[in-house]
Order: sequence, then structure tokens, then C-alpha cells
Amino acid sequence: MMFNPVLLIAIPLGLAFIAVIFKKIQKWILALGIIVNAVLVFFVEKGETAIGGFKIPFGISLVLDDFSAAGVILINILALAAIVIAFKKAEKFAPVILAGLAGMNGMILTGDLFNLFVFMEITAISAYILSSEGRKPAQSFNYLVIGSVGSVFYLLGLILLYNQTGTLNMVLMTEKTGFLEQTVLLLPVLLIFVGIAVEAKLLPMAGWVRGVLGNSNSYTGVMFASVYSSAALFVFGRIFSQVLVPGTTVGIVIITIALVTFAAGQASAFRSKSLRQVLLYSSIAQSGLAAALFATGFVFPAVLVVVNNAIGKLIMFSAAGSLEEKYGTDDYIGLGGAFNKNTLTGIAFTIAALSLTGLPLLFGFYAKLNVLAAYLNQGTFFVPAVVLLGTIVEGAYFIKILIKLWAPGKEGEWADADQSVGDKRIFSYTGTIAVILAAVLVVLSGLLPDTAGKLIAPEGGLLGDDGPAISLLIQKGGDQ
Amino acid sequence: MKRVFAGLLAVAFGVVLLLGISASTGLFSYNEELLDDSAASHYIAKDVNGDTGEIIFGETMDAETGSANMVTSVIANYRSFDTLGEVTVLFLAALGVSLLAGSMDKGRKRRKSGFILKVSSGILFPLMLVTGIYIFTHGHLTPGGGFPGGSMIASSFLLLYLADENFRANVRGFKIAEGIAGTLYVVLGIIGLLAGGYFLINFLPTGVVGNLFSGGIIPIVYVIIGLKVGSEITGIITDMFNEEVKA
Amino acid sequence: MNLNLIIIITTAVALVAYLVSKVNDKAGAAMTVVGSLFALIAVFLLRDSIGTEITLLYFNFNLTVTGWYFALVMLMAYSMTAFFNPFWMKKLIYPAGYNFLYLLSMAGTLGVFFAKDFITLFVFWETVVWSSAFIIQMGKSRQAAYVYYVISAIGSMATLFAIMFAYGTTGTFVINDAFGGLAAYPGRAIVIFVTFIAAGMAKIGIFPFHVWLPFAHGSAPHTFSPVLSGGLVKMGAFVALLSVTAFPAYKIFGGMASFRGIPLPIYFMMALGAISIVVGTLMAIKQEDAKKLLAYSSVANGGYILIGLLMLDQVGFAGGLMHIVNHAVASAAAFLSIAAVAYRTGTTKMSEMGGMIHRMPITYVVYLIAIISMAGIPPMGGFVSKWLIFQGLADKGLLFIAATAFFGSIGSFLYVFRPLSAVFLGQTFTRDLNKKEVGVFMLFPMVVLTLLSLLTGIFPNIFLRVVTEIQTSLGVLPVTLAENTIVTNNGFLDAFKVFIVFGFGFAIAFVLFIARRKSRRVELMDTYTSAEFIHTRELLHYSHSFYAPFERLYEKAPDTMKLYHKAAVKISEIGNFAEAIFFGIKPARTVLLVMGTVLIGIIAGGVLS
Amino acid sequence: MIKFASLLLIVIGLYGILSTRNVIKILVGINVMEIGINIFIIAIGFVNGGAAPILSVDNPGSLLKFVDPVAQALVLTSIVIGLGVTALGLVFARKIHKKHGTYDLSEIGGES
Repeated sequence: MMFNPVLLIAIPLGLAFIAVIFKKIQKWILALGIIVNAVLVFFVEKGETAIGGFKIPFGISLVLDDFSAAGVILINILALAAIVIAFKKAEKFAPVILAGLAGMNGMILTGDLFNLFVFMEITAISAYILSSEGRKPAQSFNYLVIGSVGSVFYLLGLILLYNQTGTLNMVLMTEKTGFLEQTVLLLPVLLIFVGIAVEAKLLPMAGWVRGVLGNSNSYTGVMFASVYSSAALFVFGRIFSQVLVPGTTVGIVIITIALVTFAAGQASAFRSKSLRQVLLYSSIAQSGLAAALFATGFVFPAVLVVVNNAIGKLIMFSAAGSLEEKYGTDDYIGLGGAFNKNTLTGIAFTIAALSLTGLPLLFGFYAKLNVLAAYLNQGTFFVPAVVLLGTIVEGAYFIKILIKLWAPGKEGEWADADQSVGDKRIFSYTGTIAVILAAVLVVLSGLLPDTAGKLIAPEGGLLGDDGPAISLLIQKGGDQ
Repeated sequence: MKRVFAGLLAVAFGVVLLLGISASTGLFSYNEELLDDSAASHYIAKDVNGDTGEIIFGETMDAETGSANMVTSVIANYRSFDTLGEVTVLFLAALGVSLLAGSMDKGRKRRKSGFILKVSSGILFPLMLVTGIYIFTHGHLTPGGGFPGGSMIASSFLLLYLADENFRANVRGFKIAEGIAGTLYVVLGIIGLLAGGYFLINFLPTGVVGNLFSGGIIPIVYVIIGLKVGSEITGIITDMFNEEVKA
Repeated sequence: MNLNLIIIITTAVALVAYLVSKVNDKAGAAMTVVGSLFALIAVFLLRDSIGTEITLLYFNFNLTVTGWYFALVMLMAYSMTAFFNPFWMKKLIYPAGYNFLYLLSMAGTLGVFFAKDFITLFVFWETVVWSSAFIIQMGKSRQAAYVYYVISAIGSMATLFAIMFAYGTTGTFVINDAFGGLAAYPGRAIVIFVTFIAAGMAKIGIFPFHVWLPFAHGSAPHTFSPVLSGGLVKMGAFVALLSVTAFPAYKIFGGMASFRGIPLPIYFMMALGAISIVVGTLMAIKQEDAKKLLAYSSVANGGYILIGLLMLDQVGFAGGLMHIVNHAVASAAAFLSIAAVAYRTGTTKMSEMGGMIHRMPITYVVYLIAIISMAGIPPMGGFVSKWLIFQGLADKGLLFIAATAFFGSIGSFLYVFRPLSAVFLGQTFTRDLNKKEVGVFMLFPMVVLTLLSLLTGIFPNIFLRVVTEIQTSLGVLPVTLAENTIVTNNGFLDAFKVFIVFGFGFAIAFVLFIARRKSRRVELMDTYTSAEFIHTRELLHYSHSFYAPFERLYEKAPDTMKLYHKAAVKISEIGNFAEAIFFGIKPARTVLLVMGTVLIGIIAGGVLS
Repeated sequence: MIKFASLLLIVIGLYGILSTRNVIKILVGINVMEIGINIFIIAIGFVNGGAAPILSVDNPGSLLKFVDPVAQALVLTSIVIGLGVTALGLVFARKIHKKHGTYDLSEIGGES
């Protein structure tokens, strides 16, 4: 039995409204909504669904192709994982989270640019509300202002395009903007880029990230770094690899911004001493990488990067948030040996970090391999060099953290368990189980890259025609 | 100095916008025609799903949307999904206000208001309420609709707040009202999905263009939106007032 | 028994060892002995299946005689060191993790040596890098693991770039095909050659990547340093070998400018090897810590290996390959003996020990023979291989490199004897008077390695026969071997005769030593000068300011580590800058930047189009 | 002309955001910007000589010339979204005031 994809939006939305009526049981409604969505997402019909029964380029439609399917599956599963990790922290925001989930699903699924704007706003507002958990109203306010300015810019760009094309439908827009000159497109595309880049965490629009993510707890951290940012990146991918494919001039500008984001993110993470700050800068860097890939048209590698980053940051932010809640600090210098008595979470954290760095046999390795192959097949050497240099820096700061958290002890003396901070139970049981499952997923998909690749791109539909036929590059080893 | 710089940058940005926009659309001229085959032209002719000929006010039966107000037909039918989202935005904002304001503590006391103000606002209140309801029930015929109507309802409550320092609306009641209205909207969509195969499809007969009972689900949607917007904005107002006076 | 089974079984044993260690860490450590010995024997028996190919999951292996040779060296280092593991469990923070990673990294090295395609090579390579980084952090220094990882990562990422570049150029990952197909792209070939060999150089510890060795070798758990120096460093040698053989460097660079028949890119690498010899030697002389000293000696020896391998000729290449065995055996033995001493005394600082020969005579002999081999003094194996390398250099007339190689040989006399005199000779510390020789279980691997060292020195042809096989398989003219002599253009070497001569001399010296043994023992502090007692014990110790005047000659030499520090500081500065610019709490800043971005974007777009 | 005016409003709003540190004024700036963009959308949707897009006794047939109803619908949505964001922004402003006793961001200092 396959269902209409609109249910992915309608069910959480309806439940959000219901949760307001029955405030007492809202946490169970939240759980129900998230679980139903996480199951339903595997049983939705592929293809284009019209809303309201109007013929497609004129009515609003939802597009569920390989790309958006990968997106919604990721988002809904991550949302489930996030509430499993910290249900207690989530429950008071039940309607907000449900509406936010609907917004994210809508963002990824929609085939209409204005509808996208509406869903982006839903998502953004739910994010503003969640950011208030950081108890830093000035940071939330900063986020809100940047988000509003971004959305105004997006709207301006969109309306300029509408004036030229008379349509808001993405497919038709692609077709009609094809006839327009680059000079005419330059301003609207840049404005739209700015609007999306706020949520996608690209510099310089990511000014809010440090304040918001740097004060996140184990729930909101996961939501921002993993769920929201993946959704925004999927939207970025949709727009800039399929709808408004940037021509060379706009493309160079966007890709430059994305690569600067990557480099600046890695460098900032390298210098940070606080765990959450390292992670948030690393997220920014990964967003930059994914954005550069999307804007170049390398969709599949970009999706791999997004997925890898999402799962990794899910694990790491939940751990960082829990550490902060326990010790009041997440300065990793002061948290020596925190994993010593919390081995399971430690292992999950390690796997996540290694996967982000691209250690072989973990999922991240295939992501990196595909990224490099995409560029080098095209004959671009500059970007792979930047990516690899970034990876060295990334590996450096991650191993610094891992060493600190695993092996306490003075320099010049053997690592000593007695010098480690803390208690046996820093992390909640459900949280530990969730992160372990996520880590197992990373390892399994690393060991069986083929299966994982098929899950992400069932018919190779993300690869495009001229892309290398590498669902996962690895098999080429023996073939020839 | 900073301001001068900000001003210069804003001006530079404005110039770029000007240039960029005049590259695509004339800045001092307006469109002479709607673009051929644009969405708007189809919405006006109500022929998205097939040509039905000219729509004549008061004559055409069972047109595609049946709403005389084309903006309404766009909002509540062609792009009803946007509107659902828009309602959700407002819903989230109201929720956010109540979540955040609820966690704040006392503010200053309000001044006592005069007798005349209290009485006259008591007279105005039902008038405004009724006007609001009129506006959203006639949204498919005349300018206006759910949002203006809802805002009017909310402003009637705002009037009471301003006029009477002891007035307290029942926040919980508004929350329940908005929840129910929102749920009904989604349910309406799902009924459409079950009945017509499409979410939010206009599954009722649309009647004669221009009649009060026309437009299929459009008036229903607008009533829902009106109630919802009204209760949401009232909720926001109440929360902000409560936040100020909570002792 | 095939390779897949070996890898699977060792990995499985690693997992079992982890679980067993949770119950009883010593039993788990014993599993590492079992696992590594099993792998050693099983790989030894693979000799018959050389030339076959095999696939495990998506990993493709190719059993070459080269890989077999390297794998045996590696497994020898692993299995012998494993005997020490049970005695160090108490000191380790994660005994179970140690045992697991020990065997995992061992399985990883197997994959590297038998890899048929780049992906396999890289996957196993990184496995080894990470698992050893996690072992090193359990030792005396966290910084060590960090430095080790960063340097390795620089190499790994450069190599990954080369791999993907070669793939982008030729469309295949199979090592021989991908590299073979590069002949048509000489421009790309240079980039690929240089970046590919980077990982190897980082692992061998070639200048400027040598900085991690003193950190990691010096501070790793004592039971892992022998593996690092004796074994893992050889993985780098393997990559260096690939860069001249699988990547037919001489063929591809054949048309380029060359220096005495060596194409410049290769000569450049050899020069780096030469610099490593000098740097390693000079730095080793300075060290106060026995393990750090040995680490720098590994740098120098890595230089020899690299130079030998890069020559890819009849003699020098054979010398390089031979030196891999010799250095692995000798360095593992030396590190193990220092570990044995540290097991008893608890320190590796030379100035805190002395006279251990009276307490641990067998360990002393092990160390003595190991350093003789490392310094390249007959009759041990190190002499044979260095002799071959010198022959190769002399043949080609590579004067500069030959000079540094000689310098390194002489320098190694200076440093290897320092721990000998400081740790084993001289006065025994009172604290150490009641120490005993280590147990049989620990003596066994040391003795085995010593015997191997002797074997390589007396009958080098046993090993050189395998070397000739490798040379043949790579299409290089094999070194000429007679019954028990090695013949080169410039002469011949009969190692056995050399041994007889040296043995004779040693016997006479020993007899004299026994006959004249009349010395009286006094306490170290039982002395005075200028009618004053000396209270500073250090001043009386052998190792104190041993080569102070000599060291003064180069104490101002620049420290390579500073370069890396500077790079790190630069990156932090960029990070600080980005943070200061982009991340504030005032939205005005961000809005300003957004507007600026749009402006610049428009202008850039306008300019570009 | 109206397009020009609306652009001016956008620029004024931006200038407001850039030049003030007061949270309330920043919100005002955002609102000015939003109004500017809304007017711009309406102006884009305007058709010379077009009637208001409502069928009525005066404009009975759909073949007549109407202005773009889509633009008006979009503006309605955009207004409501702006309202929601402003409401939320005001609450944040109140929270800032509660916490720091000021509406001025530059007086808050390095809250991170």
C-alpha cells in the first residue's frame, strides 16, 4: 500500500494542531506523529502529486523523486532519532516540532517556489522558537533578524523571476529561465541564494550559527545541526542543481562562497576549544562542501556528504549537549577522559568523527571518494586539493578531541583512567541506544556501500547522465 | 561614521537593486499584459484543468473554483496549500509567543481606564466582531477574506484590552479554538484526498459564480481561516498583555 | 589457508581478544601472541600461492613476492613484540582496546602489502594509521598521537589525491594499470608521483615528515614502539617501492632531465632521504631518552631504505630491500631491550640508569647485537645491506648522497653506543641493585630477534635470494649471488668469512676481558674532586652532556617542528579572523556582509560575463 | 514609480537594520523592508489598465483585463508571515530586556 506524500506534511501538521487542543497528552502526540512519519516515509508514492487537483504547472505539486525521497527519509528518521535521544527536552515543544517537521518535509517535497518559501518560513519559525532553549535571547533575535532579511531577499529574487516567467512551478521555471540571459538572472539567483544560504549555514549568512548552536542542548543541537541543516541543504540542492542551475558566472560566485565557507569553517573549528563550537564550525564547513558540490551539479556526492554529516552530527551534538548539561561546560580540555566510563557513547562519537574525516570502511569514506572522483573526472584539481587540505585540518581537530576525551593524563605520563572526569552515567539510556544504532548504521553502510548507495539512489537517479556510473566507486577496483 | 558607512552601503545596494531590476523589468513602467500561459492568466480564466469558456458573473455554474474574487480563488483553492502553510506560520508564531511570554515574570501595572471608554467599547465590540465575521464569510465575493476578517475579530478583542484594564480573554479557549480550526483545515484536505484523490481538492459543488453559497469549500476554508487567525492574533495579544500584567 | 582467511581470522581473533580482555587482560594479551604468530606462520605458508589473486568483499588482493616479503617482516615485528604485551596490561588505560587495535592494525598491514587496487591499499592503510594513533595515545604522550596522526594524514591525503588523480586520468583503480597508463601524461605523472610517495615518506619518517617519529616512538606504549619502528615504518617503504615499480617512474620520467641517470624527480626524493640521514643522525646524538634516540636512528635508517629502493638497480635496490629486514629486526630488538629495561626500572631516560649489564646480561647482549647491526658494523646484517647501498651509490657516482650515507654510518657509531654505555655499563644505581633479568617469556622474542640479526649478517644470501626473486618479478636485474658471497661490480662480500674474522677478534677480546677481570666496585658517588664531594649525581653519569661540544655545532639548526607549529598557528589565525568577522551577536554585521556578498556577487558576475 | 518607492523602502529598511543597535528599531527596519517588498510585489503584478481581480457586476467576465491575482495572493501570505515573525521578534526583544535590562544590543556585550 503506497500513500500520498502529502500525508508526510498533513499528518504532523494536523497533529500539531491537535496537540494544542490536548495539551496534557501533547508529548504522546509528538511521539505518535514522529513515529508515524518515520514509518510512513517508506511507503509514499513516487512521482509528482498535485495538490487540490489542479493541473501541474499551475497548481502546487509535490515532487517525490529519488532526490527528495532521500531527503525526506533522512529528515524523518533523524527527527525520530532526535526525540529518542532527548524526549524530555523535546516534549514541551511538541506542536512546534511537529509543525517544523511538516515544514521540512514540505520544503523538500514541494515543486513550487513560493510554496517552498512558505515552508521555509514554517521551518525557520520553529527553529527560532527552539533556539530560545539556549536562554540567550540576543542570539535568537540575531537568528530571527538574519532569517527575516534572508527571506525578504528570497522573496525579492523570486518575484523578479515570476515577473519574467509568469510561473512559480519549479519545472516550468527551469524551462523558462533557460531562455533568459545570464545578466538578467544574476540578481534574482543571487538573492535566492542568499535567502536559502541562511538556513543552509553558508558564510556570510551563517552568523547566527555560533550563537544558536553554541548554546544548544542535546536536543536542539541535534535538531539544528543535523535535521534542519540537512533539510536546508536538500533545498539548496534542489534549487541550485535542478531548478536554477547557475550558469558559469553565477556558478563561480556561488561555488567560491561555498568553498570559502568550507575553508573558514575548518579553520575556525581548528581553533575552537569548546566541543559544540568545534562541531558547529565543522557543520558549517560540511555545508560549504555540500553546497559547492550541489552548485557544480554533483548531486550524488553532495547527498552523501549531507547524509554523512547529518548522522555524524546527530551523534556528536547529542554527546556534546549531554556533556554540557552534566558538567556545565563543553570545553573539551576540561573534559579529559569523559568517555572512559561511557564507552558506548564514546565509541559512537569516535565512529562519527572518523566517518566525518573519511576513514575507510565508514560511510564518510565513500562520500569523500565520490566527491574527489566527481571533480577529478571532470578535470578540476583545485577543489579536491582544497577538500583534502580541509580534511587534514578536520582530522587534526577531531583527533585532538578524541584523544582528550578518551585518554586523560598528564603529558609525559601514561594515560590514566583515574584522572578522567566524571560519572558513569553522563548519557541517557535511550540516547546511548540511539547513537549506537546510528553508529552501527555508519559502520554497516561503510561495510556494505553498495546497499547503502542503492538506498540513497535507487535507480541511480541522482547521478545524471554523464556522471560516472559509480553508485559507489569502490567496485571499479577489480573490474578493469 | 558607522551610520554614514551604513547609509553608503545601503545606497550602493539600492543602486545595484535598481540596475538589476531594471535589467529584467522596467522600473518606471508596468506590465501591459499578463504573460501568455502564465499561471495568473489561467487562474483568472479558471481554466487550469481545461478550457471552460468565459466565466460570467452571476451566470456560470460549476466553474473550476466558483469564487468571484480571483484572489480568494488563488488563496483558498489554487494555492490553498500555501495558505495552510501560512496559517501554520501564524500558529507557530502564536505558539512561540505563548511559550516564551509564558515563561516571563511580572511587568508593570496598567493604568485604570475611563468609564466612557469601557461602555463605548462594549458597544463597538459586537459591531467589529460581526463585521469581521461578515468579511470572512464573504471573502469569495468581495475584497477581504479570512485574514482581514480574523484580524478584525482580533482587533475587537484588542479594543477590549485597551479599554478595560480588568479584561481577560480566556487564553485556553482561544488555543482550543485555533487548534480545532487548524485541525479542521487539515481534515478538510484529507477529506478531499479521500473523496477526490487530491489533498485539499474542492470536492463540493461550486455553484453559481457570485452567489453567497458558491465556491465549494472556499467559504468553509475562509471561515476556518477567519476563526483561526482571529483566535491566534487574539492569543498573541492576550499573551503579550498577560506578560505585562502578570502579578 | 588463503589470504582472506588469514585476514578474517586475525580480525576475528582481535574481536575475541577484546572480549577476553574485558574478563582477563592478560589472557587477552596472550591472544595477541597467538593471533600474530598464527598470521606469521600462515603468511609464511602462502609462499606457494604467490602469483594468485583473491577477492574479499570488494577488496582485491594480489599475492606478490614483494608483498609476501614485506608482510613477513611486519608480522615478525608484530609477533615478537606481542610476547611483551601481557606484561604491560597494568599500565594501559584500555587493555582490551589495546589488544584489539594491536591485532587490527596487524591485519591492516596485510591488506596494504597484498593490495591489488588503490582502494584496498588506502582502506587498509588508513585502518593502520587510525588504530595505531589510538594505541599511541595510551602511552606517555597525548601530543605524540596528535602529531603522528597529523603527519600521517598529510601523507594519506596527498596519496588519496594521487590515487583519485590517477583514477581520473586512467579510469581504473588497479595499481599497475592505473600507474602504467600514466606514461602518456608526463605532466600529471610528476604530480601523481610526488603526492603518491608522500604517504610513504610520512610513514618512513623522511624529512620533512620525520617529526612524528621521536614523539610517537618515544612515547608510545613500550610494547608498541618496536612495532612502530620495526614494522609500521616499513609500510612507508612499501609505498616508496610502489612509486618506483608499479608507477614505472624510471620509464615515465625517462625523457626528463636527469642527474647521472637518475631522473630529477627521483633524485629529489633521494636527496630528501639523504637529508633524513643527516637530520636523523644529528638529532639522535642529542637525545637524552633512549627511545627517542632510537626513533631518530629510525629516521636515518629510513633514509637509507628510501635511497636504496629509489635506485631500482641491481645492487642498491637489493640493499634497500635487505635493509628493511635488517632494520626491522635490529630496531625491534633494540626497542624491546629498552622496553625490558623499562619494565624493570620504570624509565627510559638514560641518565637515570646505569650498569644494567650486571642485572640484565641477556638484554644487554640483545641490545649490543641490535645496535651493531643498526650501525652497519660487521658481522651483522646491517653491514651487508649498507654495503650494498654504498655499492649502488658508488656505481652511479651519486657523490652527495653517498657522502651523507657515510656521514650517517659514522654518526650512528656516535649515538648507538650511548645508550649502551649509559644504560648497561657504568655504575648500577642503588635503586636497581635488586632488579633481575626479565622472564623467559620476554627473553624469547629478544633472543629470536638477535639470532635473526646474526643470521642476516652471517648468511645474508638466505634473504637475498628472496630479494633476487623480487627483483626478477619487478623486471630488475637481480643481484649476483654466489654460494655464500655477494658479487658486485666493485668487488664481492663473503659475509661468513667476515663473521669468522670478527668472531675471532671478539673471542680474543673476551678472553682478555675474562683474564684481566680484577676491577673493584665502588659506589658511583664514592669519589671527590678538589677535596669536595660531588653531590650532583648527573655530572658523574656517562650520558650527561655526552657530546656537548659536538652538539653545540648545530644547536641553532632550525627545528622542522616549528614549521608545523607555524602552519597550525596560521590556520588558527584564519579561524580567529573568520570568527571575528562572521560570527557576532549583532545582526547588523551579518546583514552588512550579506549585502556586501550580493554586491560583490553582482559585480563579479558582471565582470565575468 | 511605485516600484522605485518600494525599492526605496527596502533600502531604508536595510539602512535601519544596519544603523541601529536597538532591537525594537531593528524590528521596525525589518517591517519597513517587508512593506517595501510587498508593495514591490503588488507593483510587479499590476497591469496597465487592469481591473481589480474580482468578478462583479461592473466587471462581469473573465475575458476582461485584470491585474495579476497571484501577486496579490502572494502578498497576503507574505504579510501574514511578516506578522508572525514580528510577533516572535517582539517577544525576543522583551526577553532581551528582561535579561539585560536594555534594548540596546551594543550594551549587551559579548553574550555568546
